[in-house]
Amino acid sequence: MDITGIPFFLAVSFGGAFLAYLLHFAHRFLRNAVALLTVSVSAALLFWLGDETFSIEMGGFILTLGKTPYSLFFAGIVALLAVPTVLFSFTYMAKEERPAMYYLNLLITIAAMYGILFSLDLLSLFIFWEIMTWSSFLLTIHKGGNATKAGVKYFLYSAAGAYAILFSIVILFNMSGSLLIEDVARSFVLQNPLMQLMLAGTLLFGFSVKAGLMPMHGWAPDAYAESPAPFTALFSGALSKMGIFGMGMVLYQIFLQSPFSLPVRELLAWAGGITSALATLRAIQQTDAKRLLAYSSVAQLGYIVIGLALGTPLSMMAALFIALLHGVFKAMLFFAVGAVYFRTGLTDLNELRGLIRRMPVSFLTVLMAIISLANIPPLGGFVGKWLLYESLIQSDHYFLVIVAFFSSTASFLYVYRLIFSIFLGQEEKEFEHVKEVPFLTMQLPMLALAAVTFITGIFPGIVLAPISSALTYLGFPIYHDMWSMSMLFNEWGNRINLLAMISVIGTVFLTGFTILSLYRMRRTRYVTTKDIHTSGEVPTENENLTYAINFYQPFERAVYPVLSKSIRAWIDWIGRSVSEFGDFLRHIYTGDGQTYAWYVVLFLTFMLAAGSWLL
Amino acid sequence: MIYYIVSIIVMLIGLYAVLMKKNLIKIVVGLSLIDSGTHLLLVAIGFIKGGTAPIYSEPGLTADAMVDPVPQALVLTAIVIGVAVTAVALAMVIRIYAQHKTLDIRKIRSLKW
Amino acid sequence: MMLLQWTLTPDLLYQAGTGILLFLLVVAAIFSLVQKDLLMAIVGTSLVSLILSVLFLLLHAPDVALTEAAIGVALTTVIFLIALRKTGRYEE
Amino acid sequence: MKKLLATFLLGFIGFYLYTAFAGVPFGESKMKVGKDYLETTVPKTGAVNTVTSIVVNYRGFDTLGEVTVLFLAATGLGAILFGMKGKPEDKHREPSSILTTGAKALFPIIVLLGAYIFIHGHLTPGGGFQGGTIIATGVLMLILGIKKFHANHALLSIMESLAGITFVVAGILGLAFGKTFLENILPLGTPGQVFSAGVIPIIYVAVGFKVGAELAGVLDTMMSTTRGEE
Repeated sequence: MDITGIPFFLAVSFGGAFLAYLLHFAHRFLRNAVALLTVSVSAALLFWLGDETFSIEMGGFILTLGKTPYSLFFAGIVALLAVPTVLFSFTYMAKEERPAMYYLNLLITIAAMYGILFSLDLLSLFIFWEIMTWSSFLLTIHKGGNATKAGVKYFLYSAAGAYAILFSIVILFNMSGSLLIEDVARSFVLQNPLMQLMLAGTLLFGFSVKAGLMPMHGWAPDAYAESPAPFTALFSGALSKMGIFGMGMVLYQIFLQSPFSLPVRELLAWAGGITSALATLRAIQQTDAKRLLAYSSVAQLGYIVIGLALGTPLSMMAALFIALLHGVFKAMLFFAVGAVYFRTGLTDLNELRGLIRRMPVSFLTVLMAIISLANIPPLGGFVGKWLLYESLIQSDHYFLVIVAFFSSTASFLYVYRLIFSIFLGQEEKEFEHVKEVPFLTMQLPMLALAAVTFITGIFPGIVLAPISSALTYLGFPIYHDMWSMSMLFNEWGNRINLLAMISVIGTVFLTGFTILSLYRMRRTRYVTTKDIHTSGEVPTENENLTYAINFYQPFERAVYPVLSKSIRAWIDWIGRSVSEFGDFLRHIYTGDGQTYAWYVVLFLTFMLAAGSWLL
Repeated sequence: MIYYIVSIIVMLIGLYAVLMKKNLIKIVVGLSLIDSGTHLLLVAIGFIKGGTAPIYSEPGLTADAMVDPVPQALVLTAIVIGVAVTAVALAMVIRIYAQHKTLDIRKIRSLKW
Repeated sequence: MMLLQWTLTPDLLYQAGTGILLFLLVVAAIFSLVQKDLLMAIVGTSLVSLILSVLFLLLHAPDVALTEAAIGVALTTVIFLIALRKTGRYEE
Repeated sequence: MKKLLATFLLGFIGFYLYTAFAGVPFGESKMKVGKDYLETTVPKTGAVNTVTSIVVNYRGFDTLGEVTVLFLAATGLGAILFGMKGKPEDKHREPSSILTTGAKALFPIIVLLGAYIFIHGHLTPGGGFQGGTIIATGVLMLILGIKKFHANHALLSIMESLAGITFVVAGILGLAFGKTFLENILPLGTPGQVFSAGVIPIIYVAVGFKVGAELAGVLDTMMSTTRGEE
């Protein structure tokens, strides 16, 4: 087998999964080594992947595999997150049950994501899509209990999306007689516009379920909150990007020529904007760290969808950049929260506090990640968000700018809540014995990803170059001097310009802040409880004096009227109605077997009567 | 023609037992009556006046002088399936009796939910 | 007076025999339907099968007749009787 | 009230069934595919009995499905009655010596009759199903006549599996010889002889064993069930 070929690549990815599963029964260390080796080797193989396409005939269908610059960029995201995820799992999962199944499913999920990306035809894409859904479902329910419920929810949403995709694939195949995306795109243009609209609608629906776009986001908070932390990083960071990948493919490879393309994209951009705004508000309300991050994920994916749907070169660039960066910093956050959970067993923001001295590296990771998330220079998040704003303004979407800016600013609130509740405040006595997580398996992935946010912030060109080639593949006019489109960046983004200036300022600021805080920390005077008097009472030892409960109560009170009318209520209403209807229907199940015979006979009579009347 | 009528009557008698009888064994009896009626109906449809059995048992027989073999083959298998179904149904009846100590279908309501 | 003119041809015998068998078939079916003693009801179904077997023979279907005789008359009846013995004999 | 409704409904259904079948003339030839079967059974399959050739050859695949249904029924019956096995003394009365002796004496003859019927399935009326059932009734007689008799379920299941495998292998051989599943690969022989009709007797013997074993198993399972009063 050709070592640079995609079949070899996929064989390594899938084979490694099964090998790791089998080796689990030999020795734990062997399993870990193979798992890490699999993801690292497949990540390395990405660089040497050849350009040839491969066809396999299966049951009368031809499955075609091949790489495109567009898919290669997403494969890069997957590879970038897969290695830290597997590394982080080693210690984290040591405590959990059924580790063999965990690694099998994790590696299969990763391999299936590569499979989706390297499918050149719709059928193999669907097959890998389903493999990914199944394995990620199994990972979601890994913990059992509540996780099962969340997993079933995830699976139901995914199944709805998958059926929508399958439905359109069948029709597209019927139309074009070929499953290749190129051929499909060619014959798609010839169809009647309404048909095009319907097909694009079902496809976009199917893919946006995975991306957690509102109103299809219902599964996301539960599934993210309940799945094991290392996997959640991959889940939110890379797996949801498969939805973005699919949507981009549909919008710009298949649907672009349709007369309905523009309105649909406009609508999608609005859906993204609404998603980001509402999910941000939701995130502020959360008291569970993982749920907070889950809503934050939904919000960030909303931004990506805005950029993706606008369809200007700059906005696409922004979307793909945020797609990468969101993966990185959300993985960092989930890792850090996972690390806290690993040491304390808690994710509840009301119970955690004052861990900064106990877990400084996790604190640093969270700090870096939220700086990136809140789009403060010099870290990577800033670049993407700036590009997005600029593209929005350039394409005269002022209202969307306001929405995006609002949710971006509001995201400060939840990230502050996250870092404050977990790390700041008075240290609790019960956390006295909490130690920082082990360096190699848990700190290293977090720090490596933190470095990535830093590097991409200073040298965005590293990421923008593959994005440019991906966009060129999708047919966007990327000129050599397209950076002049942006006020901020010039060509390739790494010349001396405003960015560098900002970077320098940011670095200086950060350094100064660090030095200052270190200095301050040394000078910190530890206040004994005797020093503080509340209503003349001397508080006893161990009394908690900082509260992170009801953190944003006034704010929540203000936004509650908006949120109470959210789409969630509608979905709940539909669920309730269905269950009530089912409750009503069960009256026909009398339990007396003879009644069923009566039903059959009555139906038969009815059919005969109707038949004779009709004929 | 009388064959048709009689077989339909037998089927209806069986159906009546299924609908109205409260004893489980009686219901199974009704099912087997429906079976019998159907078998007779099918074979009667394949009958041809003046035809012989579709077996070339002696020389000189031609295809024109034979009854239709297809319904017979169908009924042959249907009878065997019928006994299997009856056996399974009666096994269930035995099981239900062990569980509920009654064969009255009105008193067996564990399917109610 | 028409009745007297009928002669007992083999065809008429065949017709009459068929008619009697079909009548008995219905009677046996009704018997097994109304009989409260389940043993009698099962004997009724056995009778139905037996008559059916003869009718199949008359319809030139010896294969089916043989199957019905072996399965319908013997086996089904026996299975019913076993089931009866494992449960209750009378329909309450 | 319910009786009236049932009578009315049944009358309605009966009326429609009758009107439906009134259009089918009784006693006249309405053969379509049957004609072809009748004409080609001797030259094509070598079987004299057309019904057998249809069951085993023309529609052999259906028969394979059907013996699968039988197998499932036997298994399902075992599953339903699982754990209800009674004690051997469940047989209330000692069978009379006449019955015991008669059963012992007749059993070989009954088995021989059954075997005769399924071996001559392609020549005379009867075949695997009938022969198998007759063998099963022979076993039933043993169960009734001999007090401590219990069918050897392991043997029965081996017999049954072997028969099933024979059937499938006979089918696959057809495929292996480049023809279709269950197609005849053996020489047809002279019609009317026992060793004729190619693969039909083999399959019918297999079906006979299978049906016999399954029905005997069913009978034995049902017989050895308790009365349900624990």
